[in-house]
Amino acid sequence: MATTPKIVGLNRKQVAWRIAQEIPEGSYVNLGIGSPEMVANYIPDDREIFFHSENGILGMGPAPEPGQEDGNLINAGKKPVTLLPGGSYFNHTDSFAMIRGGHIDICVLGAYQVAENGDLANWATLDTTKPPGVGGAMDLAIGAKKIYIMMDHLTKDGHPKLMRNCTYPHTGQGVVKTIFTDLAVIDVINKKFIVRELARGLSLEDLQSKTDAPLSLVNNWLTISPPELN
Amino acid sequence: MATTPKIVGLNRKQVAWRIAQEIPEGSYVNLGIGSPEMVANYIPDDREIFFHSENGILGMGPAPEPGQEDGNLINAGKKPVTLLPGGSYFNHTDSFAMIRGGHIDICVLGAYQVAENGDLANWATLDTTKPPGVGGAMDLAIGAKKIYIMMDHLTKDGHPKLMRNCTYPHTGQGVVKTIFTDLAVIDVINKKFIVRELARGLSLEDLQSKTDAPLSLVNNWLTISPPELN
Amino acid sequence: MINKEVQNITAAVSYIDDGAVILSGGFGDAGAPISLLEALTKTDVKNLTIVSNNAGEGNYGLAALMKSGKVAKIICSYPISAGSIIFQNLYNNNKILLDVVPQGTLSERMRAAGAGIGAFFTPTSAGTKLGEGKETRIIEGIEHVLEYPLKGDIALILAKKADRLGNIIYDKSARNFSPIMAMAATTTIVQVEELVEVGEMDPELIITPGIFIDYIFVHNK
Amino acid sequence: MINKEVQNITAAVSYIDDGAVILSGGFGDAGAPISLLEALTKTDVKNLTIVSNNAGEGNYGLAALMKSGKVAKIICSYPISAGSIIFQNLYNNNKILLDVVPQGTLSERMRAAGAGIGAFFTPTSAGTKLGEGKETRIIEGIEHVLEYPLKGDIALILAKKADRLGNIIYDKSARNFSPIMAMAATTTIVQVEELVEVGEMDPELIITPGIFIDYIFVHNK
Repeated sequence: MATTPKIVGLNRKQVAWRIAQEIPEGSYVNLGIGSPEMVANYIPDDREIFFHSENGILGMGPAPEPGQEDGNLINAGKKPVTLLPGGSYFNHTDSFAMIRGGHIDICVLGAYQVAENGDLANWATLDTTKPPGVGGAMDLAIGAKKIYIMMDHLTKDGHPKLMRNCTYPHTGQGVVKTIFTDLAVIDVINKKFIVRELARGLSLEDLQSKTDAPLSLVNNWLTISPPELN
Repeated sequence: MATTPKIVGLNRKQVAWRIAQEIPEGSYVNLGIGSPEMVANYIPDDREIFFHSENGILGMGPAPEPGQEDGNLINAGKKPVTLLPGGSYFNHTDSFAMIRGGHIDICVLGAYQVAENGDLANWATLDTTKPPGVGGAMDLAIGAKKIYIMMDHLTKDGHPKLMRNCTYPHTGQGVVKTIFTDLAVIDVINKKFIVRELARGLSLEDLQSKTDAPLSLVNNWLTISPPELN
Repeated sequence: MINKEVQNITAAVSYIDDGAVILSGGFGDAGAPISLLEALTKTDVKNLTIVSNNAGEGNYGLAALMKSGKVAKIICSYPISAGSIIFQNLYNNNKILLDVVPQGTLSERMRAAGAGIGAFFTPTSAGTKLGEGKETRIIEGIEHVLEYPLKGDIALILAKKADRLGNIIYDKSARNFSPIMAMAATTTIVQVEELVEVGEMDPELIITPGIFIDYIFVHNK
Repeated sequence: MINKEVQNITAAVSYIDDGAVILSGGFGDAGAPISLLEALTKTDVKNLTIVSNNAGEGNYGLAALMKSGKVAKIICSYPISAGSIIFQNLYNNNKILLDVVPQGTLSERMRAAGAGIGAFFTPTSAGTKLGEGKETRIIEGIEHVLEYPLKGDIALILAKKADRLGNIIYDKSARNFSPIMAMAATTTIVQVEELVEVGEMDPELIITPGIFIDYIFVHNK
């Protein structure tokens, strides 16, 4: 029998699903490279959402059918994508004007760490033997109206990622709005972590034991109830 | 018999002709509102020149045939123009990026006064009863690679316009390269007026008597020999 | 389904409040949202600040709005066109405030607002009356002045075609300030000649993507 | 008659000198001027600085140029793509200098160079390692860093079509940095798939006007 140590947690697809539910119709959304890209798969069919890619696309669609890939139509992760009707192309400077100028409603990013004051660390580790690389992370962090974080609650080694202070290099200061993990949905409000949803069967005490910074639970907290997704 | 007081001078069309001869093939040129617009009429037929208009046109052509005017295709003076094959449209910010960024080879402007250090006064008089208005003059003055001035040598009242110091408000500092008047062609070199061409029959002494700042004449100076243009 | 079209011009201008800073498109008449400006004239809003290249001409559009007494201040580059009689009368009678900004700086300040740039150094106006009182700095041997973003509450612009998502294209030199104003305002209202189906415009040709457009008023409906 | 087309690729890269700062277009492979970069590999120039979003992949294009030892420094936002093996080997052996700049700042610094902006304040990187040592200022309550223009001696870019005047259009997201690099370099060399007649391109669709283009190399001739 295959085992998974987190018996109550959401899998990666379920976290993506949960984030997708949070995105209102008409939003202009940037999805960070990697797991955040999965959010696009779970937008409810009746919602019109516009995906932005920092390399100059608005109205980005899903991956093309095999054989239909176009090397000139790629996303920020350099993977082939499509353009939906009503989509458009523009240059990189205009694309980052959209980002820095506060025109992107929501950006979903991965993170190494988030601090209770909203500081984000997602671009560099403490390993200085490798060359650094930041891409568009710092621009997205300070530019989008709302920064949503999609991440595991703990590191693979079992260390907390929701911190009193980030020990990894900052991407941006005080920028995170909400964190979606396999265990909870947590808002950053007035420099505090406020839990508003918990995975089924999880107590705040359980969650606190996996979190470096203090947590508060809202009175009307909910249980996350994702569909089965495998 | 009609009389003209300046018997040796060039008329306005001849000054425009003289400036046109100074513009090499392939140049990107902005012509200021008013008399400088006439320069376009005298570009030699075998020279390909690209006219820029600050309201977002490159490759501007002459006025349309009567009845062919299009209110959405106008020059900086808000007069109907045409677009030549190979021309293009762009927004105002991109247009001024071309100007401020030093991409325009030559800009021909009118002037109230030019000082021997190259200071230009062409946007405001000393009359403070009227509202001020600058348009694109200051951007053009500091942005174009070469600023050519097209003006009468004297004011209508007979006062000099080539000055030791401008008494009118500055448009830009040290920006003028060459002045083309009805009487002479004068370069600004190392903060001095250096005459390189004179109207037929005019002496440097004659010209100096109509000029506030000191003039020098180059050894190999020429007589301006425009065609008859009426 | 997203649909940014408003049903009539009264609705289009209903988003404008007292004291609003309005970025008004156009270079002279080319690109000026005449109908929107005139509809605004018929509302009760007051104390507006207008940002536009010119100060209106004749008795229509921006000039009509100024004549209605709703404009407290205008920020522009060139208010002294021969036809700007209404503005000039108001100015001479101290009925309107004027802030003259060089055309490229006007445009760049709006771009900075739209692009999230906090301030920028430009050589334009350094050493002139229009640069007086501004912070200056010598960069690469050239004097620059520090300029700040010019943000609008509302942009009123004119375009040729839109789709319901707010993607728009312009006609020839009527493009001028509009793409930048659309970026620089919190709310952008566009007056267009024609509404087309989504996907009908070439994605390479869309000049202002829908992200910058909030409401569409189709004029010739 | 103006004709910016060069007759062969050797001529195209002959304008590049030792020590040149080269703005190299593309985001990954999309928009990368692979042939121009490889032609440059065969010349004798040395001590180049490359400005590009990435640091090359595999053994071709920018990676090949770096492998040839001609690149002393790279200024980029993301040199750690999985395929950037050649760069990473050079970096680990201290054979190349690296300056990492946030992607939006990289692009905006080139735009500033092209647009004659002396410097600008941006919130990007404020309070981070990449903002360390930079002049900062609080504007509207937000910390900004001061960034300076990034100008190129040469831009090498890829496009879809050009005419002899240098008007160019791009293909889809391969547009990315190229229009900005064309503005920001003293000399811009474009590699295109197709040369078309003057007037064949829709003037509303021309993305980079010929004013920013110096030499055209038609690749599939």
